[in-house]
Amino acid sequence: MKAKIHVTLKQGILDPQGKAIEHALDSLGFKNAGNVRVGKYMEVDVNEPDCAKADVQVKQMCEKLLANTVIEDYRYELQ
Amino acid sequence: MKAKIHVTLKQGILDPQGKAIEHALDSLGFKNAGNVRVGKYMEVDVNEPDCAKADVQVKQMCEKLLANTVIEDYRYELQ
Amino acid sequence: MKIGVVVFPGSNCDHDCQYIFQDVLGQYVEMIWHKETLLAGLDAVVLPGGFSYGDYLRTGAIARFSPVMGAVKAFASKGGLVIGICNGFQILLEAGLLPGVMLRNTSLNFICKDVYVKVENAATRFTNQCESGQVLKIPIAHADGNYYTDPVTLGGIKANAQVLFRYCTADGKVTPDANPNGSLDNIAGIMNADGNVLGMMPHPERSAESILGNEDGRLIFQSMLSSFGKPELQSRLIGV
Amino acid sequence: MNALVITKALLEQHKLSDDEYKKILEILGREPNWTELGMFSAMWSEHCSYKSSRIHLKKLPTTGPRVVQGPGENAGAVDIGDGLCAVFKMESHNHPSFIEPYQGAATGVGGILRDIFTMGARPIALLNSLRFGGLDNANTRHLLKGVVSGIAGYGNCMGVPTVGGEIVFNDIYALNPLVNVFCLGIAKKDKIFLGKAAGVGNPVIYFGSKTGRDGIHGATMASDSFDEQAGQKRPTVQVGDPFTEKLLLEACLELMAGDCLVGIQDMGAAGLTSSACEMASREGTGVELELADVPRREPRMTPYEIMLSESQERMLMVAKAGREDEVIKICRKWDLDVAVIGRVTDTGKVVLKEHGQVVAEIPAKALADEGPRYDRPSSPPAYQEMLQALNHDALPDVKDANAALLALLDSPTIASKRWVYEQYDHMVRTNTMVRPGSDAAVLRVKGTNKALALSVDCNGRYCLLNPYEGAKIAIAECARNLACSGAEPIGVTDCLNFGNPQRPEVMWQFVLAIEGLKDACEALNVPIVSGNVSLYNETNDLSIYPTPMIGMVGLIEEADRAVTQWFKQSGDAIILLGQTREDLGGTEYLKVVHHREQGSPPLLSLETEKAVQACTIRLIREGLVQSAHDCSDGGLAVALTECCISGSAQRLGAVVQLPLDGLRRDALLFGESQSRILLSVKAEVAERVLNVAWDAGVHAARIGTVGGDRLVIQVDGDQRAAGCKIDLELTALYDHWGLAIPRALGQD
Ligand SMILES: Nc1ncnc2c1ncn2[C@@H]1O[C@H](COP(=O)(O)OP(=O)(O)O)[C@@H](O)[C@H]1O
Ligand SMILES: [Mg+2]
Repeated sequence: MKAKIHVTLKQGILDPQGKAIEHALDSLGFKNAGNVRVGKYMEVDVNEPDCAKADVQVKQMCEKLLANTVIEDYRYELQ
Repeated sequence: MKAKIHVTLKQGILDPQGKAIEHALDSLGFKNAGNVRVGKYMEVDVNEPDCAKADVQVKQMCEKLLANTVIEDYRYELQ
Repeated sequence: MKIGVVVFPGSNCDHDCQYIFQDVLGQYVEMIWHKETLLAGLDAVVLPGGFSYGDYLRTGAIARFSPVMGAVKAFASKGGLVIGICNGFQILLEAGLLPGVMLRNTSLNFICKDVYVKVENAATRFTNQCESGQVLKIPIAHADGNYYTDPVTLGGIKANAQVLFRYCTADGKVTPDANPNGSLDNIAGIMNADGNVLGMMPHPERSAESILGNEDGRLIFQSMLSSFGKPELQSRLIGV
Repeated sequence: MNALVITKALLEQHKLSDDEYKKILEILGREPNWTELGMFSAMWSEHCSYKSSRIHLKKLPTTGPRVVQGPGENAGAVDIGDGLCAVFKMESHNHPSFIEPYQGAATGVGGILRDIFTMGARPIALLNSLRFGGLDNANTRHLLKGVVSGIAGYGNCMGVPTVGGEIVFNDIYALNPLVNVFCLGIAKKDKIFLGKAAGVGNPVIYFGSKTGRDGIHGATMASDSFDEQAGQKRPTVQVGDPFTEKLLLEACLELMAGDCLVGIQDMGAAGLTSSACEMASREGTGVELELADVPRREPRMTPYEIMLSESQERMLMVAKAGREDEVIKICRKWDLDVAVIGRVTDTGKVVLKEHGQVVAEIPAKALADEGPRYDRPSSPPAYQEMLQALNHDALPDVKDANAALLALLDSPTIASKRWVYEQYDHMVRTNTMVRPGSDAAVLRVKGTNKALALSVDCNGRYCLLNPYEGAKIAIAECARNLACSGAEPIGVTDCLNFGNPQRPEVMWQFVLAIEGLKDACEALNVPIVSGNVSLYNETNDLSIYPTPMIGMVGLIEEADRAVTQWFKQSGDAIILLGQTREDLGGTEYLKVVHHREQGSPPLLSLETEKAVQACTIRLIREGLVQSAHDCSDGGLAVALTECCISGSAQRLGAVVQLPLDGLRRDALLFGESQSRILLSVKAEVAERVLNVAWDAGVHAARIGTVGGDRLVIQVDGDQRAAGCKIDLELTALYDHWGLAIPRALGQD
């Protein structure tokens, strides 16, 4: 199975990258663009046919390694 | 409108971050996990009610700034 | 020689480059704010190292849209000498003045240390004071110095002798062990086909004074000066 | 102002005692509202008010002919001649780094940098002192990697080189790591800026990043002990933005180059509250602020949140009236948010308004200076005698010195820290003459012939065993590291990390440590010009070792005379200055080989120390010395090993002959007797060097010769010397010392 994982900054946490990109978009003339937030997107193959088990594993991967749960949220889909 | 943008490395391009995560997952005991690819996920508010226009704009943002099309692919949804 | 050092928001080797050209080599240096759109009366332009725009998104990705980059392109297309060091190299890549991209170092870590590079082509405006095959000790300091390009482009720049520096061992062997960041073919620096734009990851400005224990990097600056017909430098040499 | 019911729970949340609350009532003559309560809570926290430490800190020597600015401002400043001064300070970011190592360490670096450049100094060097648990623990490895990359991430981006530091690994720090960062900048002596709100009517201007809800209560958290619920304190984490800080730095220096600035202070702990009330209090003025004008990142922030936010990369300045436009133009040039948010008044009060309505009103002095002061009870812990008792007869002497040496080199506390400092840009700004890896970092000062030497040091175990002696040794060793590069010490900053001051034994450690710092500084004639106190370093009721971290700055008049610690040339003579005694108490050897942290720390005579250092500096100045290295953790054998293999250019062996002189074998090889320095000198001047030393009253002996690809230490003496010989290949030594840390991290 393939896990598609999104890791994003929690609400209210400063996003310096987003801020810089927003500024750059603005000076490139994209005056309509705003509120840029930058996160990570990861794909992981999980060699586990049992959906429920795979789910548990991916959740653990996120908790332990892929997301920094102090400042980040994560969500994932399994396919 | 909100654009949700995924920027991923093209097939065949080395992904040092993905490799490092794969290695870390392995040493954490996730022996089932493999083929990790790391990309970026961005959300941008586009203040443009016309869907078609917004679409053109987001595409330009990606081409010009958000992705380096030499090594990266991008895709987006507008909501 | 008149040299312009470009200052992007986040540049942090701008003063170092100024110091080398002005205080050590006795040249005329102008600091150029990134919003400048004209580069008049200059012989060479330096894109210094640092973290332009915090290196957010990708290194050099935002800086390449600075107004000054249009002027740098025009300057280069008229044959002006351009040297991009570290972040400057990354900006030149993003701006399309040099081919290829930078990936993250394979270790993922920032690496700051002395490395050895082999001069692969000594017949250029940036290396004419070196011997072909000469080994230079110059420090690197970057997290994204893992040069990559497609095989066709690589073949092209090699065939054209555009690869100026490759990471090597102290005795000049180009080996995987001598490669600090995973760079394709151990590439540490390349120039454009016209031979007037150089990008390199190592920092020659950090190894150009005896008081810092190493003068190898100075050869690159001296090459630039001599390509302007000034091999006899009226330089105020510090610490020699 | 909205009414508020002050409950016991509310006060507890704000860490205010009943007495402290009574004092607030007295000051205000009424009940505080929520915003005011929050402001008192932050300013009267241990972190901001130094309530447990202040009466003791007063004892430290802080004056001297070179002192331009002593404690009390954002940083201290010391005259280095040529119209310049060195501005420096050290800060802790222990608690935040435990919660989120990357961001905690990164924002620690950001904070100390702001302290330096608000004074008008351009930062030119960073150092860091770190304490972690043992590397066999997965969480420690995670903390170490996070902290190191956080320091790298911030400092590298700022273009300020991280040129040195130290790291000690000990289980006592496993749940309470220490992250102390030191920064030094250079300023023109007549262009130092202070945090003063002078000139009634002058505008108060905010610039930098916008204010968000980050780190509210950071100041009170810094004075929190941890328990199992540490996780719940997580929302207070702040994210650093070094790019914005770099812009802030350049904007500040550009503003300061003109003449429109009156006073300036960064918003650190307790954010806008502390900068506003401290600036007013220092000058005896007041300030009136309109909170609606504060640039914000998030909607609907309350006055409480705005005043207590610890969002990073923000500054407050007072400019000359009528010069607002100039200031705004420069800030905009550097893409910073900027707003005039108030005026200086003559009321002595901090008055806050929201859309014209007063939402808080407090006397500035009361907040900034009239916080509680405690003379907390102190008494030695019951176990102190047990700790100090060490029966040497019960310790078997070393039988296989080779094995013991390799074990010491494997100890991550002793092993090379290359894995760490290679991640730091330690060369940017092209001043670094001596990079990390030698006793002290040395930086040339551009535009002069001078150089500055920097070192940070502290042996917490010594301080546990004897807080007074341990603190003395921290000063002596720091100065000794400077002396080994040829530098004369000119100023000290400290970062005093201790446990919970409400425990008498912790206060006892604190008070004695201050005495030790005082005596050592006076003897070595070096003032303390800035510092920081970090208390409540305890987790689950277990306090860390008392760790008074010392940062010291030294001056080298002729930069090109500076030396490094590694051997330079075959055939050079090796000379040992100072004497070796039976000093095994508190040594790394005792811990690594005998698994004990016990005994009395090595004896230190400040007189001897001074003579040894003066002699070393003199020899270096006269150009007689090829290398100099002090003997510290691991003793003579480890110091000799480092002389052989710590140079990056080449490794050089040595053959050494030592007399046993009635000592234990382990004490001779691994004991940590103080005031010892290993020199290598050209063979032809060896005699002269020995004479200079003896004439200065310094014990000196030629103990060997540089050369070969092995380290050989022979011990002559009677039968008892057998088994004491060290004979190892340099490659084997390096394989342990050089790779122990990456190996422990699984990255070799
Ligand atoms: N955290 C660190 N950051 C940068 N450099 C470090 C760090 N820890 C140690 N070093 C460097 O490693 C070398 C050895 O450190 P240490 O063993 O503490 O020296 P000493 O015993 O002389 O004080 C020094 O040059 C020091 O600056
Ligand atoms: Mg030392």
